[in-house]
Amino acid sequence: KVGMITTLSGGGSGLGIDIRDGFALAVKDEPNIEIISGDDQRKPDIAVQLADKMIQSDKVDIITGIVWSNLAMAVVPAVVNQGKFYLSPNAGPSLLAGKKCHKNYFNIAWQNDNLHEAAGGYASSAGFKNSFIIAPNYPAGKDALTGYKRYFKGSIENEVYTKLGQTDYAAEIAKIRASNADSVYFFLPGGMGIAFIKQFSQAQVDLPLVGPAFSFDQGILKAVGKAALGVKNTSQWSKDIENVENEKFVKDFRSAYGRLPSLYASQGYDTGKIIVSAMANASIKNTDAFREALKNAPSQGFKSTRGKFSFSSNHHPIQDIYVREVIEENGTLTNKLISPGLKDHSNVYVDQCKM
Amino acid sequence: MSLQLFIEQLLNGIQFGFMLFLMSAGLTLIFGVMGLINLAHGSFFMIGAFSASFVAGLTGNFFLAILASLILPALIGIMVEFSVIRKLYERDHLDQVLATFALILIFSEATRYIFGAFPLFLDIPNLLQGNILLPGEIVYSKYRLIIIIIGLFIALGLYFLINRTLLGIQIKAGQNDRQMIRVLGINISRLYTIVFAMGAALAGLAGALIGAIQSVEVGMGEPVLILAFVVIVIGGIGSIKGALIGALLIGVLDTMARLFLPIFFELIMETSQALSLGSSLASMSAYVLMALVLIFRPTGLFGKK
Amino acid sequence: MLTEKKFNLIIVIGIFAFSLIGYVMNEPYFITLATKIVILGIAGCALNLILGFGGMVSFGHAMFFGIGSYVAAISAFHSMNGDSIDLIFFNFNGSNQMLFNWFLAVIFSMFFALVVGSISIRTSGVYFIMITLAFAQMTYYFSIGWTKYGGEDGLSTYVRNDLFSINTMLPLNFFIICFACLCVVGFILNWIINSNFGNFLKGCKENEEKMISLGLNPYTLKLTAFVISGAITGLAGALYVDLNRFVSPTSLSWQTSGELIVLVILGGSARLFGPLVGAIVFILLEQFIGEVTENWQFWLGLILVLIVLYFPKGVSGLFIKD
Amino acid sequence: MSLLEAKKLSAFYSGSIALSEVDFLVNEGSVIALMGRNGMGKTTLIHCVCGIISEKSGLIKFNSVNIHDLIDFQIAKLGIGLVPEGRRIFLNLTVHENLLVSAKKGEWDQKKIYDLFPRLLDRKYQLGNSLSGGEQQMLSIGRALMTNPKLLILDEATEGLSPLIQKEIWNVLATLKKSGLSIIIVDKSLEKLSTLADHFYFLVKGKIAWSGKYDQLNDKLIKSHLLI
Amino acid sequence: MAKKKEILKLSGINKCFGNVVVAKDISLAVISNQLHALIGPNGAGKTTLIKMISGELKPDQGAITLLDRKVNHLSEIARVHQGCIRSFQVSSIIGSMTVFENILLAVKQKRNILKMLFKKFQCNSSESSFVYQTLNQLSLETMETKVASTLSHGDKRKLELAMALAMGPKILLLDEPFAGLDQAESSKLIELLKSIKKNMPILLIEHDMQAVFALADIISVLNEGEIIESGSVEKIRRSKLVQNAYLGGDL
Ligand SMILES: Nc1ncnc2c1ncn2[C@@H]1O[C@H](COP(=O)(O)OP(=O)(O)OP(=O)(O)O)[C@@H](O)[C@H]1O
Ligand SMILES: Nc1ncnc2c1ncn2[C@@H]1O[C@H](COP(=O)(O)OP(=O)(O)OP(=O)(O)O)[C@@H](O)[C@H]1O
Ligand SMILES: [Mg+2]
Ligand SMILES: [Mg+2]
Repeated sequence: KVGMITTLSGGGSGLGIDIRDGFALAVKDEPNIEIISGDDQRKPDIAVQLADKMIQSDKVDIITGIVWSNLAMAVVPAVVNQGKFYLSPNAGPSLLAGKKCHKNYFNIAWQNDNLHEAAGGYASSAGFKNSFIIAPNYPAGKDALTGYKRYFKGSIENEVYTKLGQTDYAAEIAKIRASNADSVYFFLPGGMGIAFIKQFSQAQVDLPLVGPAFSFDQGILKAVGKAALGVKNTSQWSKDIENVENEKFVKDFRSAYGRLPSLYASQGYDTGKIIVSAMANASIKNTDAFREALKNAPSQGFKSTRGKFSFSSNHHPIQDIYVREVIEENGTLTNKLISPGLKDHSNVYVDQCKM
Repeated sequence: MSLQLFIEQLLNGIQFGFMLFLMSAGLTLIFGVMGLINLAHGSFFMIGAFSASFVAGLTGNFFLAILASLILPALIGIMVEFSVIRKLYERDHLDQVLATFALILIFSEATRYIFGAFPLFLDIPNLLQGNILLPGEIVYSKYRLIIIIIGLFIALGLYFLINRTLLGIQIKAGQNDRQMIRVLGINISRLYTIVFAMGAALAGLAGALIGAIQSVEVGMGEPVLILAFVVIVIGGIGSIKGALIGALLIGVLDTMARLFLPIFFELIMETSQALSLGSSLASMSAYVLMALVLIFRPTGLFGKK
Repeated sequence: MLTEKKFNLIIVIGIFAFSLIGYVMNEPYFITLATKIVILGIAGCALNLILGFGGMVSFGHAMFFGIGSYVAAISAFHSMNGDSIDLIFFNFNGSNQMLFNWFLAVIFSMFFALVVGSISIRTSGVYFIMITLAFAQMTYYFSIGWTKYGGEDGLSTYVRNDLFSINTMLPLNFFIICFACLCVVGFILNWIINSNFGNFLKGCKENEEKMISLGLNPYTLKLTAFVISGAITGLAGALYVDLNRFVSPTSLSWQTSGELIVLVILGGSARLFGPLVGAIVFILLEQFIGEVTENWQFWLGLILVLIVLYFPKGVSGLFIKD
Repeated sequence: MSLLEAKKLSAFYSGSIALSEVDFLVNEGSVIALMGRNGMGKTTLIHCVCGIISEKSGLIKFNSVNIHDLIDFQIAKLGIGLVPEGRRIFLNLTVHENLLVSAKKGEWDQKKIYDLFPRLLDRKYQLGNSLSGGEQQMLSIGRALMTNPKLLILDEATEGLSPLIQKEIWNVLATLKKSGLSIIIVDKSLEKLSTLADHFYFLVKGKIAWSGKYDQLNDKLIKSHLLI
Repeated sequence: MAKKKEILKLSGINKCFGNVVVAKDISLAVISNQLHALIGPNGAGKTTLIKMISGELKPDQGAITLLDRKVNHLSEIARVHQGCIRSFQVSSIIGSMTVFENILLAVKQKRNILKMLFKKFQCNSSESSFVYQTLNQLSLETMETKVASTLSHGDKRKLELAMALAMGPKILLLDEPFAGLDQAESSKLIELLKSIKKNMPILLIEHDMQAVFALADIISVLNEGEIIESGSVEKIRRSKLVQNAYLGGDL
């Protein structure tokens, strides 16, 4: 039994729905897997209560689904402390990768810093010398800019933290225009990013823009429009990664739901597949065996849609992170892989994790 | 920082202020003048943006889209007023809170049901793309200039409507003593319907105009709602002039705080802490301003006792 | 139709029975739901003291709820991590004792209620609504940026605090603890609203000018009520941390304040246990419609609208005879 | 011809009866006095006529239109002007706006009101809530006149006015009567009404205890209906 | 008779609202055992004067002395505690409470918050007899359990007065207590005030001349913020000035 706690209503529900759909697609043919799903309304307290319910009343064995770091921070401890597994299909806060890591917590997506690190790496290799970086003022925002700086070899022109939920960036953009930066990196999830990219393009500032995949995902590109064309972004997945698993996923997803899959859908899908694969090797009732099975799944039959995939010692992915560019393809905006970015990338918190 | 940039940022602040005013214009009418606590104001903002986006997608014409953003919210406003709000004027303010809270749920979910969970696309027309050069080498967005102009017009219009027309007087009278104004032969319910629809239309217009430079998504209205309340309260409930000045104050303060607080704190503490503290404080600036105003003027800047 | 006393009794017994049923049927989630109802009910009843009886619509009560939560969580967090807070005069090591953390939560929220109240109560009506909101939003943004305790990510305490030698992790035990708190709070609030103070407060809600001419100081009356209300809300916040083993800025957000108000109005303001009834209705609706349809918010909204339109005295007004 | 006619009019406040089976007639151009002790139902009767109370039974016709089921503003539009008990001017409007708010074209315009109450002209742009009690009362009368009604209803309209102004009001009412306006007056001063009113109704506990002309009154009647 | 004593004394009171003068160098005194009537045209400044005495408004100039103590600096509430009680021109009652509770509000102690918190809102026997006495004085006894907002206008006026009386004033400031009362009630109130003025001096504002002439020991006439005449009933009746400004001929 799997408990799927994700955001199905209100702002940001698109992400949750994709995760759920991707997951459902992956386990569609598994009679042994039953999904109990619940809407967390993007509220941590509701998410925890759902987790309690699923564990206590529905007696689920695994919980997954959470989109947001802050909800994960609330739910993961509650789940693993009750002896259940949590598989993260999105969100990888550093605390859970480092000090507060847990043997029953697996991350199938990325550690929060990963995409930003890749972006920093890309910026350096693209020859940018001086970046203007911007993120909202909350832990994930700070992690993001730290991650970027970790791999960016140039200097930082300016580092700006905006209000969470801010939607007007005229002042920040004016500041960018007036600066000497040669590139702009931004991490502004959701509507904030849409607003930023649109306004950035409307202001006709002539600087290259780099961001993490979140602001260029399939669901969001539609809303951003042509403003996003040509922007480079980093992602561990793209629909044009060439491997059998991915092609099948993209095809199945389109035929099942009538839309292009997103990053989140792929993560949900991988999460489902890894469970399926682990179940083939161990019984869920035997916690220790199942944990081993999960851990070894990448070498025992699990094939990720992203290609190479394995777990580091803190149960986070070791994977390639690509650089993509937004292009127009048959009238729709989508992403194209342009370079490999970081190879076999893990995370810096491995040492802090003592399981 | 150069003087030029400073002036540009000041303009940005003023521009942001006009945007805030645009968002709160509808609320000023419904809340400030009719005295109805309408939490669903943000929903009309959202509905405006969605209908504009839908029509723009269909016709490719931005001006038709704007028209839609006026008409659809107004129609829905009339429906809502008729079926729900109308029964609540005589009740406690609090019932209005609960009912309009429920309306938020209904509208958000219905919108999501119809348009899906992902943000929609709405962009400004080519005609208004790009910048113009203001005297002093200041680059300024055409579209934002238009927003300022529209904001000014709405301010003037509302001022005239409320202070210079019979309709305005009658609505104010109805706010003071509803029963009495009816006994004097005025169908206040109909007036309220009209005004409510106008308020909804203004909210919708704001949603469309601002949606074009932000993201059109479910739930986009709620932050607007709170800010709009803040603007109106700072200015003093019922005062259009107050709302405009309140909006400009917040706009400029917020922009300046965002720019200068981090810089200021960098002078006295370590950079990363300074950035974070500075922007934390900047996030609060609107609320700090409101608290300060209310401490010294418990009925807002231009509110009557 | 029942008298209010009987109705209150039925409600309280009903909640208890609900969780017992959950226990007997081995559905611990029922107990969790009941616990949540009780905790939000406590906060709602506290808000009702000033909103229903005192006419002060505080749109910032999440502030006290959140402060109560954070204080209790921080204390538990430090006790768990074994690091101490340096308070100049002494080092505070945190505590994992519920009683102590409740005490801290109550003291802190009381203090903040005193500060916020003494400023806010100078205004009235909508201005009061907004100034309380302003203070709550300030704490909200503060907590988001305060990375030491998790910022936006929130703070996990992993386990519940201890109370004597009770195993608080067992849902039923924790429910009973919260239930006892509810009973005590109910008793205190009932006493207050039937005291001279309570009636003067009701008078102030309607006609402050007159109360002044009767020799009463509305400011002190209202401030006292505000502080009491804040303190009890803080207690509810502390309990909520234990329920979730987690606290985050969400509990300080305006949505939380709004929900508390909704509970009060839904159940019936100016009734002792109106908000408790509101909590029952709201949480059960949310729960059960949520299981039936994905678009539950739509239906919830519709039901709420119908309730406002057709039950002007809230749900409890349906059952209580005046 | 009858302008207002009520038959078997009863009114209730949440079920309990406040007015029972009242028959009431106002002829065109006549002045009717409605008298009774405190709490006997005078205001209730007036509220029934104006449509403020909806819990009522019986028949009311105004200008040969059945107004029983009409709502307040519709009735008012037919030509009833009310000076309510307790003034109820719009406190958030200025004097000027209070007069304008429900004005209809006709004989009475702002100028005439200001001629009648020069004090109001002095206070033209002052807000209603800063007026003295008497000034509010004048405004309330002026506001009703500005609607140029066919039937003017005054519920204790002289309350709180100085003797001088009261006198003036009585004079104005006499003039109005001459000009053919129908008026219902609730007042406690029998003496003032004696010359003005054509017909008297005495209400006791929600019933018409006596009705007739001033000449038909005697001390005993007055004593038993108005004084005890 | 007890010695005459100035309970309340105003000297040189001035007050303007913008450029409207509502009090111009007003001096008057209310003496024990006496009823001092204040009359004058509408808008003369009578209510404003009461507001200044009770502390709701501050005079621009001048001294207010209550029981030989200057009270200018005292708050409204403090003055109530001194025993200076007013009634309102527009009935000001607690609409959602019953008549009985309204009066009980007036009777209960109000100084100590803690005591308020720990005492139930019920009356003990001494309070109860006092409440009923007040109800009887204003013939409200049959309405005891009625909710105040459902009272008729006249009954509300009586309740307003009853609350002021129930405060146990040392000096009573009444703003048009006769307005809205029927004739029978007026005569009763005249009798009541006659009897209580012996124990508590009264400052009475009234337009009902019958009542004023029946009750007043001294009348002051206010016009445009100025006292234009002051003296016995006879003197005022005969004054041409007063007749022109206020009475509109002989009454
Ligand atoms: N809203 C109400 N709810 C219940 N009862 C009411 C309401 N209004 C008036 N009453 C009752 O109806 C009766 C008649 O009241 P009404 O106001 O008509 O009296 P009135 O003759 O106008 O008296 P007054 O001279 O005091 O104005 C009174 O007993 C009063 O208590
Ligand atoms: N806040 C204010 N601003 C401006 N003018 C005011 C204010 N308050 C009162 N006034 C004016 O002061 C004058 C005196 O008012 P006050 O209420 O004292 O009159 P009054 O003598 O009690 O009259 P009445 O007998 O009609 O009640 C009035 O003309 C009134 O319009
Ligand atoms: Mg009456
Ligand atoms: Mg007066």
